[in-house]
Amino acid sequence: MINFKNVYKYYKKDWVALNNVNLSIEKGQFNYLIGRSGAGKSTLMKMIYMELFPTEGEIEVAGYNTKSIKQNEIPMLRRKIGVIFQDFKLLKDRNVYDNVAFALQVTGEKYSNIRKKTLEALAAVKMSHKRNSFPYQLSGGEQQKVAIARAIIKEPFILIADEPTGNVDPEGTRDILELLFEINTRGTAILMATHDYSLIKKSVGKVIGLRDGKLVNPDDIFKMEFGGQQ
Amino acid sequence: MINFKNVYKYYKKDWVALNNVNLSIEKGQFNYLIGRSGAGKSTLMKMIYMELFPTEGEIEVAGYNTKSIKQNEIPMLRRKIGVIFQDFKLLKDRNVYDNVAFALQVTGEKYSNIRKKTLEALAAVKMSHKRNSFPYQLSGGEQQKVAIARAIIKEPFILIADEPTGNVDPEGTRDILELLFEINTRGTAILMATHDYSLIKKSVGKVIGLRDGKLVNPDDIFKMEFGGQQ
Amino acid sequence: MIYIIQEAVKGFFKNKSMSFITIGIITISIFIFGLFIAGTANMLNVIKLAEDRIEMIVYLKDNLKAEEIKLLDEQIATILGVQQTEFVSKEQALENFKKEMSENSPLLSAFESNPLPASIKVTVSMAYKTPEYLREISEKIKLFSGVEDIDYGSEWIDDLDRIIKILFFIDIILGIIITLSSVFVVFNTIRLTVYARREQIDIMDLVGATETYIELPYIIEGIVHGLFGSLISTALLYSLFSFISTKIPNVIFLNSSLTVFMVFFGMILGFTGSFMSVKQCMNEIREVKRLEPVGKRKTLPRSVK
Amino acid sequence: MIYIIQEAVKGFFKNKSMSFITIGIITISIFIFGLFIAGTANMLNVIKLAEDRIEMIVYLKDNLKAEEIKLLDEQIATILGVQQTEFVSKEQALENFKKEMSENSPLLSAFESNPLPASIKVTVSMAYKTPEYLREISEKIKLFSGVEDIDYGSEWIDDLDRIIKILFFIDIILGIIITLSSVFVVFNTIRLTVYARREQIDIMDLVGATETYIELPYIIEGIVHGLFGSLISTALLYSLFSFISTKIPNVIFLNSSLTVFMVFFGMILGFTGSFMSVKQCMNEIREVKRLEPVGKRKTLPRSVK
Ligand SMILES: Nc1ncnc2c1ncn2[C@@H]1O[C@H](COP(=O)(O)OP(=O)(O)OP(=O)(O)O)[C@@H](O)[C@H]1O
Ligand SMILES: Nc1ncnc2c1ncn2[C@@H]1O[C@H](COP(=O)(O)OP(=O)(O)OP(=O)(O)O)[C@@H](O)[C@H]1O
Ligand SMILES: [Mg+2]
Ligand SMILES: [Mg+2]
Repeated sequence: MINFKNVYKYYKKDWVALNNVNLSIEKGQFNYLIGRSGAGKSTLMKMIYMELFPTEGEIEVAGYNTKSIKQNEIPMLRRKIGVIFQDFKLLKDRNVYDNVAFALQVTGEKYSNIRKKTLEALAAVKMSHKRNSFPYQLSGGEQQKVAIARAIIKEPFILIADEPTGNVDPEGTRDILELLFEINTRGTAILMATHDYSLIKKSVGKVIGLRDGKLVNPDDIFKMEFGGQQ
Repeated sequence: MINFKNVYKYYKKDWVALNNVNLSIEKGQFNYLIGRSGAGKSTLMKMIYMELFPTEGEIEVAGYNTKSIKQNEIPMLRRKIGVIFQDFKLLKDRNVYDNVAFALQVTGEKYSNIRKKTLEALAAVKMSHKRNSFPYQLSGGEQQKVAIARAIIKEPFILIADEPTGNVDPEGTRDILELLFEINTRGTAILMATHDYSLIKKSVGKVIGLRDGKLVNPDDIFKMEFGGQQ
Repeated sequence: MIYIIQEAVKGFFKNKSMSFITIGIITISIFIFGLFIAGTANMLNVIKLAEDRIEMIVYLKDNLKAEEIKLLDEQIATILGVQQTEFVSKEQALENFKKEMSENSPLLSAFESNPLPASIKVTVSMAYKTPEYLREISEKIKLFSGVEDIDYGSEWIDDLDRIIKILFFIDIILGIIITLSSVFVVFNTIRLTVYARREQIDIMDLVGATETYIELPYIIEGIVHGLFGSLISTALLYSLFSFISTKIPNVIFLNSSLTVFMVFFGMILGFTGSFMSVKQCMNEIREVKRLEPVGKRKTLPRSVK
Repeated sequence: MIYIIQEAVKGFFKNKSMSFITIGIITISIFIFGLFIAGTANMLNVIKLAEDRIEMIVYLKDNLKAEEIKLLDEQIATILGVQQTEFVSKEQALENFKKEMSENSPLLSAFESNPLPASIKVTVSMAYKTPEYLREISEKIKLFSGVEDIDYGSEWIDDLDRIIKILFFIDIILGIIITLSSVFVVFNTIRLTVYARREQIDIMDLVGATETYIELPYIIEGIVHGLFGSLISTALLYSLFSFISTKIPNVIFLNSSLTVFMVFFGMILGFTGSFMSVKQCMNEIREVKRLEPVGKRKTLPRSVK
């Protein structure tokens, strides 16, 4: 469903962010993406929803290929992908409800459906009581939860979660993980970048390891970089 | 040195973010601040560097009182406080070096000193190689490290760290914590909000617990909300 | 579609101060533009009034017979550019002269006999009131027998013609300056307001909104701002001119088609400005990220960290 | 202090497109303002030329003796507002008349004797060339013996006076409109560019920069933009006027003090605009956060979550 073929990504012509990445993600799979800061996790994820394109190699996502996709097909692709951005990317001039509903409005969904689904998604992340607040009126963790609600509302075929629990307390983290598992059981593939290795050990799923832009055996990362908990 | 006396903070007139907080932080103390998302941790911290003022009660910081401080004294206060913001707050139009140096420039430090200290601070967070990058060219974790460098460069009497390790990998987290301990041994008080309770267990320091804006016994939080690890 | 309109309406009220600034600046631009148009219209009016006064007097030889005069009159009337002719007899000429000199001229008493000749007043049609045509016509008339002399204020005509040319020249330069200025100011104001919401545009793009969905609210907003701006400026112009016309007679205001044109001009400005700004903004956002645009990627030499 | 200047210089180059827009809009505003000033100067010049032509002719009774004329001349010269007098004899008058009528006047041949009276040409000083003063002066002169009649083109003077008044009226209205427009457009453009960097201002504030440190770079930037804008527009105006003066004689350009004033006006605009914008921006940021400003806090009724 998602296929990376010999993907290289250079920033500024000489900084290799991804170095010969070959990868495939299947339908309904749960994937963890781990690696140190700057390893290239976010870069890899941005390529899936085609915010970035490979410098070399190609990526196939849901039938679209980075070499052949046209500008006007990109929104169609993005509608099928749910993304929890590392920096949330909430619309500052809309309240929580509108931020979440927005993801459905762009797809041309019916008004009544939008309302129902939005309230459901907000309830799922326990943010219903803040639905009229604006992003600047929320705590860091609350903003992250809204970003999650916006990503899951579309019922995407893949959910890309870039450190979705970085600003959330342990109990919240558990809730979010349970939510992701539930979504996963409904058939949505998940790719989640995280630094919280304890989460990974407590669940099933494939682990993808990145170091300096190269794919590596995740156990190497667990061992070398967090030996204590392994 | 820092004293909260019966502090209340209301947002929008009816949302109690802090509820009768009495608190004191002594010189050179290491303090953890824990609590769920939305408990009021960031709110409490913002009051120390006087971005926010209490609705009721008063706070004393380094001799300045929230009831009597004048607008032009606030920058003086802030220069003595190092802050690692939860959302980093890097200046988007400056590169990493300038972002860090900025904190010293505003104090009117000598040019040669600024250069030396900035490079030292960047080395301390292992970001020297990225000193010419702009914030948008950095990964989440790298941005956080730059924010840390900017906060420690001033040699503040208190360092306020709002989840300084939220976007950093475990090894990076260890490095940062070691850095904070080192700064602490040099006499800087530290107030660090975190969701990573395993860090707390591995070190010494006072723990302040917040729930729904009220001070609570931190053990309650460990027990009730993260029973698994306690 | 409903959402897009909703967005536009919300955008309008959400960014109140930006809307206010944009409308204000469009108002000013269109207002000055309108002042210029109205000024030009009034200038043309004054020129027309001045040109209306141009007439040619053909002085006749003394003692011409009625038939001869009639023949001459007919001959003159056939010349290209002559609109109308009118015979003025000796007696009438004296009377007119006396009327003009009425009050305080010691000249009047000096006349013993009537020294004034009979004449034919020739009205030249508008298009022929240039110094060249007037000279041509007068030369043709001179050839007819019975013509003593012709007076069409040749020096004065030259002066008038020069003034008109200067006015047109200044007017065109002013017009170019004002039009370009309006366009520049309005476009860039809109650009600044759109770029201030650059991040929002980026996020919408990332969440899967189509270009149309992202751009249309901005474009509608731009058109509405343009419409409001031009309506307000038309209203202002109207009150200004009503006020001025109480002080100065003969002031003409824009006619309705010019007013419609101005409103249209405002909307076009708002439309083009917002359309170009939001397109450009989106392209810039994408380019910064991609460095290489879609479909135009080249292989870079590899280098390693 | 070094840092502040550094900041300003960097800011100038960092936000190239914003600097470009700001300078462009200041240029346009000052340019139009300058056009207006230059236009006013030229208008005043034309009015002066017209008023220069105003003169008063005192026709004398026939058969006055030389001494009587001399006395009269002296008496007239003492009147307030009279600048100069010049005697024109009967013969000279006829000659002048013949010269004027030279070509094509059948009137000339009608004179049998010299019907023209001797006269004294009175030059009135500039400040007294209003219809009221002229009437007053002429009435005083009429009282002297030996004066037959006085001609100072009273109807024409009234016309001229009305035209001058109208021109002044329009000029003042235009001046107000243009000045206000310039100020509005420039201020708001600067405001938009400052607000676009609102977040940066907030961060600086939080990191402990003093207000001066935050504001000064913006203010310096504003002044520099104003300076550049006004210099460019002065250069443009200068070339425009050199061009125009090749086509139209007698066009005067701004004198150097007006040019200095324009440059100054641009800098003041840039300064005030950026100063107010950045102050306002900081206050807004703080107010949004505090809801209650420092020192003005009131006790709210408690309510619980
Ligand atoms: N736009 C850019 N221009 C230049 N370099 C960039 C850009 N974006 C990212 N980089 C660099 O590429 C590397 C990979 O970045 P990426 O964001 O993928 O890291 P990451 O694995 O997500 O890290 P983190 O866990 O800290 O979020 C980093 O070293 C970063 O500095
Ligand atoms: N400007 C604001 N206006 C209204 N409500 C606010 C505002 N800022 C914060 N709040 C609310 O106050 C509460 C406390 O916020 P705060 O940012 O202090 O939480 P926190 O403890 O830092 O949470 P996190 O761990 O998620 O960062 C939250 O419920 C938040 O929604
Ligand atoms: Mg990342
Ligand atoms: Mg917080």
